[in-house]
Amino acid sequence: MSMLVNKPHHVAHHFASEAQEFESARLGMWVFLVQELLFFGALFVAYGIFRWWHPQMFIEAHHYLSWKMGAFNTVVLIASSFTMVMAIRSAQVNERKPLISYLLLTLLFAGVFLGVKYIEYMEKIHHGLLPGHFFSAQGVSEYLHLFFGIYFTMTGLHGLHILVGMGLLVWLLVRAIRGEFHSEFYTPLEMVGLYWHFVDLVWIFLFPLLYLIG
Amino acid sequence: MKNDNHASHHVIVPVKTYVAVFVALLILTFLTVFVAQFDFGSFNLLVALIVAMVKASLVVMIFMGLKWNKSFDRFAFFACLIFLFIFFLLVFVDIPLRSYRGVEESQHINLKSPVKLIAPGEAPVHH
Amino acid sequence: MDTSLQTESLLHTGTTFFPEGVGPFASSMDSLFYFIFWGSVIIFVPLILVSIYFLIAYRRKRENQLATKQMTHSTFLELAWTVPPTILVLIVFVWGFKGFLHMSVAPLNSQEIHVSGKKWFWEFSYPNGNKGIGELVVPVDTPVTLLMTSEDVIHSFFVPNFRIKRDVLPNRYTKLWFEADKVGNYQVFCTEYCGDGHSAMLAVVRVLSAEDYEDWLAEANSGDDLPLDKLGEKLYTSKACATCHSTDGTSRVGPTWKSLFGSKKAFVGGGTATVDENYIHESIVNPGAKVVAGFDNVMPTYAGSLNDREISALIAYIKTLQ
Amino acid sequence: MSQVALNYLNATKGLKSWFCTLDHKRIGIMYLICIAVAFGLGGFFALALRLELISPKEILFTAKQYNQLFTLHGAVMVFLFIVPSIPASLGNFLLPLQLGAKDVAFPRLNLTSWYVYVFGALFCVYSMVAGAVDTGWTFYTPYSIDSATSVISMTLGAFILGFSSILTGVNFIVTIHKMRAPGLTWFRLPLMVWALYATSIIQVLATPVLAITLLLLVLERTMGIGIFNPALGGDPVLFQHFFWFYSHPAVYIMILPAMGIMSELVTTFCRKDIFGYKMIAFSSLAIAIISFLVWGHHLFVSGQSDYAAMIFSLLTYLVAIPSAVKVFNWVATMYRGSIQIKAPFLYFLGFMFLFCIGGFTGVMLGALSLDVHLHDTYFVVAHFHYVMMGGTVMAFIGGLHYWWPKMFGRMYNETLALIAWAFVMLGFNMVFFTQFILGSKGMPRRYYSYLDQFQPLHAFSTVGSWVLAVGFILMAFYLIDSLLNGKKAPSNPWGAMTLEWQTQSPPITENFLETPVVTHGPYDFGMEKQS
Ligand code: HEA
Ligand code: HEA
Ligand code: HEC
Ligand code: CUA
Ligand SMILES: [Cu+2]
Repeated sequence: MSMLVNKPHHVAHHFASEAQEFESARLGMWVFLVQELLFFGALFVAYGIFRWWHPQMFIEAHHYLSWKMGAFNTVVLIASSFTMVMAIRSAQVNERKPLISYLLLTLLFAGVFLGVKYIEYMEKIHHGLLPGHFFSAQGVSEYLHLFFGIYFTMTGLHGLHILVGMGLLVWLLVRAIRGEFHSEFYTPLEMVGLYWHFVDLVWIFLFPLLYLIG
Repeated sequence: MKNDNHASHHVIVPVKTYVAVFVALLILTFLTVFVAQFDFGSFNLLVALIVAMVKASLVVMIFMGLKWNKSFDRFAFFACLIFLFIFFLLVFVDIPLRSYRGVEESQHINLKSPVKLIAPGEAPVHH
Repeated sequence: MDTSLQTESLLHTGTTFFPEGVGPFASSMDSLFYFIFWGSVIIFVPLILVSIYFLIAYRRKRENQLATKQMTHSTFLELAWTVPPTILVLIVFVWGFKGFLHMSVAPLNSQEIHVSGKKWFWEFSYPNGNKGIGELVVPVDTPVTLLMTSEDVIHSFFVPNFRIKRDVLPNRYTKLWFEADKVGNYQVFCTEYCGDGHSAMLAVVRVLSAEDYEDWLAEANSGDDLPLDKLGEKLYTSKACATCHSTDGTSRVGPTWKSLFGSKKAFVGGGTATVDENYIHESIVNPGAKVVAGFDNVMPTYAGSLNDREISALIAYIKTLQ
Repeated sequence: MSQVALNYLNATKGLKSWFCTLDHKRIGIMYLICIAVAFGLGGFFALALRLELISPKEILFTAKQYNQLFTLHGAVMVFLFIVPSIPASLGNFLLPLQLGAKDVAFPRLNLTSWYVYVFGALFCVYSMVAGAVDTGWTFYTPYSIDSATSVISMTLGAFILGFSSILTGVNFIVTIHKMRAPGLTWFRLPLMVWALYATSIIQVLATPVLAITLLLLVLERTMGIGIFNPALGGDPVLFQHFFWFYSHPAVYIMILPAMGIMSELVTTFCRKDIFGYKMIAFSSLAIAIISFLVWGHHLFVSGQSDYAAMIFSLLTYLVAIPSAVKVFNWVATMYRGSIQIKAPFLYFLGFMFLFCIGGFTGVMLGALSLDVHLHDTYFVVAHFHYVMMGGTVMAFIGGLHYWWPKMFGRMYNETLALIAWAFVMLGFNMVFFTQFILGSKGMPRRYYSYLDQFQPLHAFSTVGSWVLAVGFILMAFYLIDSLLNGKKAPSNPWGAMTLEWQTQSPPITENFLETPVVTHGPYDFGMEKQS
């Protein structure tokens, strides 16, 4: 069946070998992730400063978040990371069908994550727990709105990364179905995988820092 | 294409490893939620961060493959963490050590807070 | 530039690079500056001379001539130009740090004056409850601490003669101290960019001798004897109206006062009014209520800064500007 | 000979072949054009604001318009001109050539970064027509939160330009790691490559922080997240920390590639191997790393803690040392060389002279107590023009003259180049040396109007800006003229040793007919003697 024939990969003209091409892509991805790390890092610095300033306010604020949803989403993201590595592994051992199903699963988990986030956001909007100008809720600390400024910026940017990741996953799926990934070539899979795990990584910190302040 | 270069960078990790990491991550997630029930005072943050860091290391080393990836990638990533740390450190040399002479620490003079204030005991309308 | 008081010249006094120094910080700071300056000259001039010598001595005479010697390292030289500069900059660091500490720790017996920066003028509140705009009056040879805050954006309080400067932040107090050892009028600038009137946000430090200072305290409620329109004219500069309003018809940040009284004004968001006493009163106490078309709502309120007599005086003065 | 007939400029024709090109050399040229336009625009704003300053009274502009002028001047010069200047134009053109590679590692990303740059530039231009910003290029809060001008489009523009810069940085790092020709070990790299490498590190590590800062500012204006807004409980000094965490390293984004060019110029025009190769290479890295530790020297009087001020001042001095090392090594390289004074070398000399003055005054600013007096006065303005204009722009122009024959295959008029250089040097010092005196005498910066006593110095400075402009216009004239009427350039007009000179001028699309194999260091002029 033509569907199952692996398409050979051609090394771009300016590279000497496939190894050079792969390593370049991977280094490029890591350097890009380093950039992402500082991008989010700055937000964590801001978080740290305001938490240092208003510890009581942070404790109050986190009660307005649902740790159950946060925990659920953490599990979902971890699962999606797992399916992502399994997808890459399937390509490495030339298993086309599992590759496609793992990619689909990853996409599904990403969707679930965003769905839960949507429910959480709607609830916050409903209660008026929003950044400064839109904040309209009651509270004990007069700095409460700051927490939600930080919360929405951090989770919003993280959500945006998930959204971009979903776009990339769809692109991978199309290429996987066309048979472009196999043991000899799976660079794009590996790169998106790195990105995806990084997004997971950010959430691993966001979850305890936003939902579990004790 | 089957040169040694090629082989060294394409490690195929056994499924067992991935599953083990997956399970470990789930357990650690449970652990964070669990320890959050207890009050360790100012250690709360530390405990939460330590668990998060263990989880992060698992993801970075196994899922992202830095354990087998001995190239410059690994150095780049860890070196960057140092820069992030510097950023934290130097901002924290400023803010907690500022002197607000004559005024109580971080007391604001003209705060236009949108929060509708209630007394600590009262339950807010939401939740 | 409208300043009521003539200040000491910055440019024509003092040394080549610095205005005349007044107070405890100037001498150490100026010597640090000249230390770095001459240090730099001692490094820079030989560096340039040596380069020029090389240019002449080793210039290429024919095409394709090669260098006479290829020399690529010398540990001695490398050390010679790494270690001494390091030592030099460390000396500079310690020197600068000491001076800085001196500036940040005010003597305990200092007199405290509150400073408030507003777009675009400085308001000073003295311990006895007096307030003044644009003019800080202090006795000579007495340490003074300024406790500063801003009502809107960041400003910065800078007195070149005293060599002091500090940002003035909203919602926070910053502190600055000095001790003027010479009677005179010294220029104050705002050195943090704060909008249209930034370069007009000036003030003067009037350093008075002990006796003059007593007299000044005594006649704090000066102006009682002046006729209203003359007092208004005085307030026009001393309360910093002049930063934004002209009396000759030119437009500054705010509308001119020339022919203001009795004119018809249109407002942002519709509505018109004829300028009368009540309108002017409202414009001073609650400037945001009616914003003149073509201008931004940037005028600060003077409620609390001006008493009734002073407002009447300003109205009387505006009436004379027909 | 077919070798001369075909090159990257004429290999394919038509606009499409340029706008869709993946050739790093063409992308470099496209950047060069954009950057020249940006410089012209920024220079135009500079001339306008200098003209207003000829008198303390209002002559051409209102206070608000003046504030918009210096903001646009600063923002255009920094974000549109100087940060991308050397890396994106000359760097892009040279890097693969100097590495003996066919292209950068990610040609498509390279083109993308150009489009991102143009896109960001469009935002900035839009912001200029839609109510030009008046916040100063530093966008300090809370002023930038309240300002009624088009802050959002300008910050978004700078945000997007930041991504262009990051993409270039990523591309260069990977290219240097992975695309070197056989035999080209790390210590055989030309020093320009080392400099670009160090620059890329800063671009990748610092720019994201600027991006998030500007994004937060946009959110601050639209939603009031409050982090930087004191009225909502935020801290404006935190904004300054964030801003300078990027913008201080950014000044080394500007100067490092310039220093790379200096190393190339001094070796070629002295026919000498560089003195202290490793010291220069490592000092680039040292500058890149230490530059992340000193941002607080812009905050000495801002109300940060005294401890922070102390640490930042100390670290500031550490970063001055590697610069010192480079300067001395360059002078030592001239010793017993065979020195040829051509236009690029004149700019080398100009750089040495002006950058040292800029650097020494930087040392004055780094001293805690002195900075209290000098902060936000014209002294700072003079300092940073001496390093940016006297340092980076001088090097950029020197590099442009040096590689011009390689880029376009034409020689320019040497005499006119000499005259233009004289005008630039004279004009520059007239404009900015005066400003040192103005500043330390107490004249604050960003002042639309000033005390009458300062007028003579200000007027002198303004006249200087016209001399400077004459120099640049002359330069624009003879460079454009050389494209049309210039003599054909040989492949190696200066007798340089690095790889880009070993291929034809202009190079073919794939750079080299066959991949070069490197057997010696980049400046091995001693080899010639033996052969
Ligand atoms: C290309 C850009 C560039 C470069 C390279 C530098 C280089 C340096 N800068 Fe500068 N700086 C700016 C661009 C740059 N700067 C800008 C844009 C601003 C203001 C931004 C704004 O507010 O709008 C600024 C502002 C600025 C300030 C803040 C001033 C203030 O606002 O109050 C300070 C303070 O420390 C400072 C210090 C230094 C130092 C110590 C160096 C050092 O790296 C210099 C090192 C070089 C030398 C020292 C000369 C060569 C050495 C020798 C010949 C050997 C002998 C030397 C010694 C013995 C010391 N700079
Ligand atoms: C790379 C950076 C750079 C460069 C090159 C310059 C170049 C110049 N700058 Fe400026 N400047 C800044 C960066 C730069 N500046 C910054 C960051 C600020 C701070 C802004 C702020 O406070 O927010 C500032 C502020 C600043 C001020 C202080 C304003 C104030 O505080 O009130 C002044 C005043 O004199 C000034 C003057 C000049 C002059 C006369 C030039 C001249 O050197 C310009 C010379 C250039 C020309 C004359 C152009 C002519 C060129 C052509 C005609 C080429 C033809 C075109 C093509 C081929 C397309 N600049
Ligand atoms: C920061 C600048 C600023 C200062 C200082 C300032 N004003 Fe104004 N003023 C304005 C502006 C802008 C307007 C027009 C907008 C408005 O009506 O609020 C205005 C309007 C007015 C008007 C109404 C004028 C008209 O044309 O209708 C009066 C009267 C007035 N100011 C009086 C004063 C007095 C008296 C002082 C000093 C005690 C003063 N202002 C100081 C900026 C200023
Ligand atoms: Cu107030 Cu500038
Ligand atoms: Cu700096």
